[in-house]
Amino acid sequence: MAELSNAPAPSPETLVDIYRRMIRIERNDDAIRKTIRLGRLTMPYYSARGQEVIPSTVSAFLNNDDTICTIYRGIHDMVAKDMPLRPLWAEIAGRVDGTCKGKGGPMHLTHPETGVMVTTGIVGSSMPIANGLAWAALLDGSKRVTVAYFGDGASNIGAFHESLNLASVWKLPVIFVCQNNGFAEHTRYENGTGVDFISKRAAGYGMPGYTVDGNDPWAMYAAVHEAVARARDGEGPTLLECKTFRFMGHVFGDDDKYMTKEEKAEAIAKDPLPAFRARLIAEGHATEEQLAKMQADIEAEVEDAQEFGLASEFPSVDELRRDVFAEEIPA
Amino acid sequence: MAELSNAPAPSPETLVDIYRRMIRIERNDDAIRKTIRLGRLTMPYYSARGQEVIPSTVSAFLNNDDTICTIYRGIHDMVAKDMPLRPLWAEIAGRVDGTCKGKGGPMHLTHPETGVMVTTGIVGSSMPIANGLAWAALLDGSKRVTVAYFGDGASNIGAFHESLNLASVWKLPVIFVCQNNGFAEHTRYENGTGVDFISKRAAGYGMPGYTVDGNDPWAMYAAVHEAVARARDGEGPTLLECKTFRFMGHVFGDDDKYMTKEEKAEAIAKDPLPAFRARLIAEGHATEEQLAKMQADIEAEVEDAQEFGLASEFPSVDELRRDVFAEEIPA
Amino acid sequence: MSGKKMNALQAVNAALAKAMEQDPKVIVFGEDVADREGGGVTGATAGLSTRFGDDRVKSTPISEQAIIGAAIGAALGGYKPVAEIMLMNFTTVAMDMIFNHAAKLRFMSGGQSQVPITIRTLTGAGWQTAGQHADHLEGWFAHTAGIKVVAPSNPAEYYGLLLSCIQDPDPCIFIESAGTLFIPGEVPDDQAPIPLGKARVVQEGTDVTIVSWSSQLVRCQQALPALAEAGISVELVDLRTVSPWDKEAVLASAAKTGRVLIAHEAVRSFGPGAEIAATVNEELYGKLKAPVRRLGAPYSPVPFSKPLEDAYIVSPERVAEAVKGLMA
Amino acid sequence: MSGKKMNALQAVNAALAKAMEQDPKVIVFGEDVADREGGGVTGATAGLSTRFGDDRVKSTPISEQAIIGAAIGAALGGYKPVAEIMLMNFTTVAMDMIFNHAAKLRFMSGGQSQVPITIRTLTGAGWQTAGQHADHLEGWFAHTAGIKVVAPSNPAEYYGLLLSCIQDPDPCIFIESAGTLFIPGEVPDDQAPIPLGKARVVQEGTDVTIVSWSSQLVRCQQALPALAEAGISVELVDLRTVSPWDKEAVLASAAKTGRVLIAHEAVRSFGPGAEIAATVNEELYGKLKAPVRRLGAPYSPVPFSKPLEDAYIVSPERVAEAVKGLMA
Ligand SMILES: Cc1ncc(C[n+]2csc(CCOP(=O)(O)OP(=O)(O)O)c2C)c(N)n1
Ligand SMILES: Cc1ncc(C[n+]2csc(CCOP(=O)(O)OP(=O)(O)O)c2C)c(N)n1
Ligand SMILES: [Mg+2]
Ligand SMILES: [Mg+2]
Repeated sequence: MAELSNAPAPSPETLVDIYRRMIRIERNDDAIRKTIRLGRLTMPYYSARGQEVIPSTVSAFLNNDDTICTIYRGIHDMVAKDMPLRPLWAEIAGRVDGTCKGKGGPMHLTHPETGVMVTTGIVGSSMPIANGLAWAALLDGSKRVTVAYFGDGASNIGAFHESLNLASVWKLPVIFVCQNNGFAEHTRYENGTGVDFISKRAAGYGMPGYTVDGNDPWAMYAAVHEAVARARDGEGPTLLECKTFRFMGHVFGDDDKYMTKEEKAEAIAKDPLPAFRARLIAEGHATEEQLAKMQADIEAEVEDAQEFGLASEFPSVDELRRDVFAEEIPA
Repeated sequence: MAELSNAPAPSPETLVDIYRRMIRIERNDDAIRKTIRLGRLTMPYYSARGQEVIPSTVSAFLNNDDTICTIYRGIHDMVAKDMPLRPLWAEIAGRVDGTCKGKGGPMHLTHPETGVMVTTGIVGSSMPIANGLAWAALLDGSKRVTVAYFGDGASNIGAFHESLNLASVWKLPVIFVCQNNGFAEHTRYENGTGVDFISKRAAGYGMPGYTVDGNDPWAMYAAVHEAVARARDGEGPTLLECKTFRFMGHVFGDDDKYMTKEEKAEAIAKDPLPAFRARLIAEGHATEEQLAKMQADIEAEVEDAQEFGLASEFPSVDELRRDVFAEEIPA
Repeated sequence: MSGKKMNALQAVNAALAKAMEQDPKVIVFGEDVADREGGGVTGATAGLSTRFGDDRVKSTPISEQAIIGAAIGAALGGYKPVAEIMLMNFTTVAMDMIFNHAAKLRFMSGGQSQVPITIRTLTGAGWQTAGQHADHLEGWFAHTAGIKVVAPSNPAEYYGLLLSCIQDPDPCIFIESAGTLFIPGEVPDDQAPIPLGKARVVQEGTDVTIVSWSSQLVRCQQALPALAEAGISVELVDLRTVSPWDKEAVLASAAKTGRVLIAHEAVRSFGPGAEIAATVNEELYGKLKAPVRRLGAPYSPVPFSKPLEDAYIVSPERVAEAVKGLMA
Repeated sequence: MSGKKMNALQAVNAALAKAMEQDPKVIVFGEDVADREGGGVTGATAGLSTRFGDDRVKSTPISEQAIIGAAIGAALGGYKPVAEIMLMNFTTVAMDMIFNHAAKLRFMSGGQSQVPITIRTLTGAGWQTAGQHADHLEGWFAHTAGIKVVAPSNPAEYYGLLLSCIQDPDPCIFIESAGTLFIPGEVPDDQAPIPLGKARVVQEGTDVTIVSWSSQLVRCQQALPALAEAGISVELVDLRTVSPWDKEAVLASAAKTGRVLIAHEAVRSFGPGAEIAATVNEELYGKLKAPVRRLGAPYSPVPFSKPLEDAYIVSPERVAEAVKGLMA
């Protein structure tokens, strides 16, 4: 684990922007879970409630043409990247106005306009593909960066290793962001992972690796700042291990019996959202009214998206013959 | 990279035994290459000339029931493990008296009696299987250890990562022996590997890793001693990176154009075989006559094996229906 | 004959317990399978680690290559490993271990190595898990020399076939499919292992033979009432073992009825049904009353959207329609 | 029409150079492909990095998942990657990337993502490389929705089909097979891309249709003289693209001759020939003069020992025998 160099402090605007992304993630997640509970959406849903700080801080450094590859537990990453919510909702409802015409669903949302290039349900597979996007940026001579999101459990699969090594040898502008929520499905970190900090693996690829408090926007800011600067400056990849917790279990409906009530309660007590909000106000970066207004706007956006998504049509069965190849498969 | 703890020095008997294994490897390799050149054997052959010290020292610590999993460049590992040469020669000649009735060939030699459990042609695949053998030893409550041999290039493939992590989490009695000869086929170490020492990767799995001069029997002795002791004592796996060089290129017939003449000449000048022999005599561990006799015996053994192998019959084509399953496939 | 009503997952659980009880060399592992991790995400292994100990029932990291590698190695070391690959699509990350090693070691070693492993894996469309979680890949494994492919369709079959896979001296892939999982069925208390490679006649008939397995067999069964009503006498054959498959049973039934429909959930194109169709045509050339027909998924990844997923799956109605087509 | 005599590897080299010349988005990578590493272990990529630069022609670590992942990502970033997986058996370590991602991303993204990658890979028995280096797995890829499977058999075909694969907007796997590699052939200087999905009639005939591809096609060609001598008029169809396959061409030929033999190097059981046989039987039911026959490798891993390897491969003699059997 390397020590972080000195990084500039985030500006008030940036802090508020990070908060905006966080609350947008949280309000959207809340609405999705309510809608599932009401039986108006059926899908496997992997809530990232509790992990908002990570992609919100990362996204504050990204431009629209910077790209991300994320995972089944990745709707927060997309929302943080400012993916529009209407096609998001239509997609998770399996409707034709969805980002993927309803064909991909919540585990395969794709929205190139906002840089959401791949969402995958296969553990570890965001990383090898992210390398390719980063390589394309290099070949283009651009300064674009690519972020690969993945979980702590994913750091034990072969694709992680091959990806970090290739990125290092080729000096790719890619950032490997591990959202370490302490569990891989029902398996506790230490029962699947042979090392105390995933960031220690970075040394095995000759790249810097940092373990960061993934619930602390300031700590995240410093780490992402360095990683993005390295990538844009042609210095190659960085591994960020961001420690966090998922409040809702692995998948919607999970009974959490593999964790103790206490540890869960303790984690939820440290919910970064209200704490960050309070601090923004206390430090004078935003006012109560501003943040209330922001939240109301976001709630309206979410509600509109939900209505839009659920009102959209289902795709025609002809879609089974489309997009398999560029040319339609004959009936 | 951890520092090695103090290990006992090898006894004179052990040193001579290591030399015996080395010369047996070298004489056998020489005979194989001659026989191919004469057109009396056709097979893909991956000479390990130059890498003799590594498996010879490792094998000095292994019992018959300790197991190894090795690779296409692995005949030296088998010979070091005292696999009998007659069935070895019959196998590489594709004959029915071969270890595998001629069905496996030089890349898949198997000889459970001497602990040669798997020989594989897929880079990286010796490691996951070695874990299973080590796990079986644990479950049996035995002190058996398993050695997984592999190359430097193999340390960049996913199976390496998954295997070292699982071995660490399960504390398996396995030793990962990387024979780092500086090249993966035609690719130089540094052009494929993002780190200067493969042993540094061990820290990413919470296991000790050492870089050792793989041409120095004393250095190897100390490292293997520690790794085997750890494994037998239930302390789990160790990664040994043993630096060496392959004198004959990747595969028989390789024109070596990816390396410089100088580096090859320099490596060959450091051939550990004559140097070790001279030192054994100089330090009084063995006499010139003893070693000459040893070599003559080995040459006779090799010649006998070669004759045996080339005189053996080819298998019947019915063998295509045998050993696919335990039960023969009906004609 | 007394028995217990249970679903397929409970049958898997019971069979694993039985196998572990009978043979101390049987070990069970995979992601989340131990009770500390909740006994498996579907509960198929619940209670086993508590009962048989944490040494014999182990949760693993998310490392499918390492899982199958450990299974192979433990098998070479004398054990009978039952490894779980959570979903069949994830066998692709371990495909080298399965294809190049597990299936080939006995042959490549000239019979010295045996690899009596069982790979349990779940798959199947119907749960809107979309493109990467629901493929039926039995055709790939059937095309792989050296591994047996088993695909049961009701609880008693799950129980009996899983016991046989575990006892078998060769590698087996045991496919648990969504459409079969939660239909309760009686498992006799003394349910014996069901021999591999033997088909089962679910219903006898004289007009048309349907050959199917796994979830698609359930949907074929659901088509039977409508076909009976239409006056068509259907012989429904559950292949059970896709490879090596029971040629004799299929050909006997086909010879009797002269009309054959093969239905599976896997993609139709280059799918496992083609082998059966090609063989029936070859062996019964000139003796059939109608061309052999095949039903399978369209040439498409599994879609998410419900109406698309419904259309992707071969429904009982389409089975009935195809059978009627054969009679026309 | 002037041209050059070359072997298949030289044709691959020429096609890669042509594609890179025409389109700056074409990039080439894989283990040892750059000139620093000798330009590929077979020399197929020799000279390319020197000519087009080290950025566009890159050697990789031994990391097949990372190779295919990089290809997919670069494709999403607007490039046309040609990735080499040294041998087809090694596609199994990258199978997740190929099957769950490359083949599915267009569909799962509702058409937003395109993955115009070409995976070049070598395989085939005959070189005594034994069980883990010689499998013909085109059947697996043909059963995978979303990837095209191309298997040429002579230098001009290698050249023209590889150009088409690279230009194609979808993923293609391009199979280079041992039995085709060193037979020289004329490649016209202006050899155009050969359309994917279209078969080629190698020889017209009226008695029997042989459908084949890749190395096995070469062995079928070698059987032609003996068959001509025996007075049998053979129509030999080179499928070229195994998936999507040219149903029209095969059915037209089969309808003409009424007798069909399908021959491939892949294992016969559950192999790609079964799809073709099943389809011919289905579409030409009652119109054939003999049962459709299939030849392929036995249900066995590839053996090392020369006589076994010889027996493993379907020889020209066995092709001729099977054709004669169809006429009997
Ligand atoms: C290759 C593969 N193996 C197993 C799974 C099943 N699976 C889905 S999520 C998951 C846990 C992943 O844990 P982690 O990487 O920590 O991410 P998190 O879900 O905690 O965000 C597993 C095992 C999978 N999707 N892919
Ligand atoms: C998965 C896989 N990819 C590629 C190959 C082709 N290949 C055979 S040996 C080799 C180089 C291996 O290098 P290293 O691990 O250093 O071992 P060495 O040959 O130097 O002993 C390669 C790339 C293979 N056999 N398996
Ligand atoms: Mg996690
Ligand atoms: Mg090497």
